[in-house]
Amino acid sequence: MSNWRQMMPTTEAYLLDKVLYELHHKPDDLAAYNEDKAAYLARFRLTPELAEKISSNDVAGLYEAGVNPYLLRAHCIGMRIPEDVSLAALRSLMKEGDDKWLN
Amino acid sequence: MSNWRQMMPTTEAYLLDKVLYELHHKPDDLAAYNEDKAAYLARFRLTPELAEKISSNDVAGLYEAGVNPYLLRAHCIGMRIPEDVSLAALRSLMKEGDDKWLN
Amino acid sequence: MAELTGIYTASHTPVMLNFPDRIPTELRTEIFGAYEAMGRDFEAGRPDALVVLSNDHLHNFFLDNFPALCIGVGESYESPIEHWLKAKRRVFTGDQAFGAYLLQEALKADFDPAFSMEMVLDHGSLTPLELAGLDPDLPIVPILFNCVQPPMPTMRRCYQFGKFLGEAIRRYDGAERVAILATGGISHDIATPRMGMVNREFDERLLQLMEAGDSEAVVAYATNQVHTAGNGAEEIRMWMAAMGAAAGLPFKRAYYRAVSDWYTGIGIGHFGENSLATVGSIDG
Amino acid sequence: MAELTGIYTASHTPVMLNFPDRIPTELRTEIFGAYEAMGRDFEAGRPDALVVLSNDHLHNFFLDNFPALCIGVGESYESPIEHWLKAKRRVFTGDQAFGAYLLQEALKADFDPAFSMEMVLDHGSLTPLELAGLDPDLPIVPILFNCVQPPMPTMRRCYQFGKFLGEAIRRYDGAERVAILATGGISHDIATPRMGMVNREFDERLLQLMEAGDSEAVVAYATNQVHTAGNGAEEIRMWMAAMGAAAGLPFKRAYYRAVSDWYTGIGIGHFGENSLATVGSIDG
Ligand SMILES: [Fe+3]
Ligand SMILES: [Fe+3]
Repeated sequence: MSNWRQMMPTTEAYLLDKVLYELHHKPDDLAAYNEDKAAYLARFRLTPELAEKISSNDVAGLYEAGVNPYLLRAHCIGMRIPEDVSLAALRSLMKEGDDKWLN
Repeated sequence: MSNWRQMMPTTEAYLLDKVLYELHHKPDDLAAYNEDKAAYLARFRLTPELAEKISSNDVAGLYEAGVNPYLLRAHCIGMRIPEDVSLAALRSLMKEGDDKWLN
Repeated sequence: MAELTGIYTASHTPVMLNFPDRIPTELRTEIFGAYEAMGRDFEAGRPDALVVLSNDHLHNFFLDNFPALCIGVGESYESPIEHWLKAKRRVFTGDQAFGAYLLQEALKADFDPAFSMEMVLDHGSLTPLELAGLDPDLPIVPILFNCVQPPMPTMRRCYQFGKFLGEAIRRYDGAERVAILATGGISHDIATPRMGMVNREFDERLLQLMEAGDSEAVVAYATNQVHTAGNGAEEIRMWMAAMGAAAGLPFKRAYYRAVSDWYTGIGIGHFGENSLATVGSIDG
Repeated sequence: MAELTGIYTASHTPVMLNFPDRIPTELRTEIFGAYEAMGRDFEAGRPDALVVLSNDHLHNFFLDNFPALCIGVGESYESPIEHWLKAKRRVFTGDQAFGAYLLQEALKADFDPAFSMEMVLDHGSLTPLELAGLDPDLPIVPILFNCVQPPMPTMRRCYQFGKFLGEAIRRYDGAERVAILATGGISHDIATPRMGMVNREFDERLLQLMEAGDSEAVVAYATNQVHTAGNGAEEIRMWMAAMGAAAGLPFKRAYYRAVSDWYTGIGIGHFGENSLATVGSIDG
């Protein structure tokens, strides 16, 4: 497999990235998000499908949409998604051959 | 004369630049500044002397402190300092020889 | 393989829009006419895409992360960013695929540009496009050079980047006809004791050297004399890049006036075989 | 004329600080011991200044202005920036004059780095410095490479930048003794289906090639094989830069283990004639 889903981010990935970035870097955003996810996400130009990927902690879906992996990882930690949950979601996307150097 | 006061900004110039930048780019900052300049400037790590240069619209003093000229210019326009006032302040710093190509 | 339909150089200043009445009506009409003439010439080439070489004036970029070069890869670009600029809001269409191509090629060619998927363009890009009356839906790739905060890329480096850019554009398969607009300069000072003075001798010599076609001499002159022409003259970095992209095409000035009350030596020029009529003169 | 007292390469990961208990105590003690050994070797060289080659993990930089290279010229650097990182807050002293020198020389040498006068360093810089137990008052110049968001500078370009950097440091008059710490890699995946797997064959081959001293072969291997080692392995760009700065000094690995529960192939190495004792082994 490639190290990257996209060698140049799509606008869709950019918009998701922007939410994940601001959520964990602007001072009041994480609290606002935790208080009312829908209201927070409405600040951004996201389709309902994209907003749903974030609000439902759809780690696999965010990965497939091309979200930057460091933003996704920081979001998983920052939202306290259990490690085994986020790992399992990612692992579910493994294709044959991707695991050849699994150890 | 050189085109620039500083070929590498000092930290002092950086701190002034940061105020002028945020004032004209963050959504609520200009209104907050106009309402209470001292309170707004207290958000930044400025010495009283540096804060005074900003709050008193000391265009010449800001230039001499090494503020970025584009930030200074935008601040003059954004604060509606009359053109002849800001030009006169800058012109007061002219040294002999600087005006050799005045037209 | 894209054809370069035209490579234009033109000054920009917010004063044109903010304080139009500081100069006589006749002069203003002449200047705006020169930009419109550039726009008509530009459109005669029927470009599918436009690469705008300009600079950010500390709006998108601040000293906490100031790029020497930045290539735009946005889907669209709002403009202007200046709350104090008297211009109506526009949204430029971005050519994201073309920007991505130029970015990836630049990295392969040993340039180190930053990239941006979201910028709000300032008067530097907006003014000449607006005054030239260009189709707002023409897809653009903005490329921004640091000309506003030392330390900055050298004039030579900007020329080299332009050479790369011209070659990469000509190799590009995604567009048939591409134009370049390089904007900035010529002599002017922003917020210095010299503000309002124009070094017309510098401007005249620069234009003469460019017309003479000796790129090395132009780069040397720009490097060694820019400090006599004001901090705004540092923006001739984009003219150096245009000259690099032109790869030997002849340069012809279309317009020049030293306009003290607009604080700027206003120059318009063009690289190519076809012609923009020259209007204005050095003793304007 | 500054002397390079040591050029170190070391992995970093937030997991070391956030989830230390995911690995057995004995292994953790061994790993932390290897970082401490690096720190002691480092301090034996008595450097006056430290150049940290690392990468930002989308904290200071976002896709609206992402630099390929960024040189720090701040007076100080707070750390960490991650609200979720389990590390105590520190303030690193910046060597502003040294940073400005490297920035200005880089621009003259036809590199196009961004610069930053204010950054809050993330775990990439913090973790190895913390674990090595380095004097927090040692003045640093952080230089950040884009390894986290394509498109990125090539491995070869990072090597070339390192060559420039080594030469510029050796020419520098403002410090007597300078160390370099390059941090990142080796094999790991962040937030991909492969996360938690380590390609130890990649790591072993990379370390072997580096020890064999053929820089061209290392750059070619890194370029062609990095996709087999995970997106976190893209961080070996800093190892390429360290190799460039070393200018032929021999490389020796000091530590290596593939630590799946910390998601990372953890390697520590050193360029130079003097020696870090090798601990750990490839089949750890
Ligand atoms: Fe300008
Ligand atoms: Fe990392």
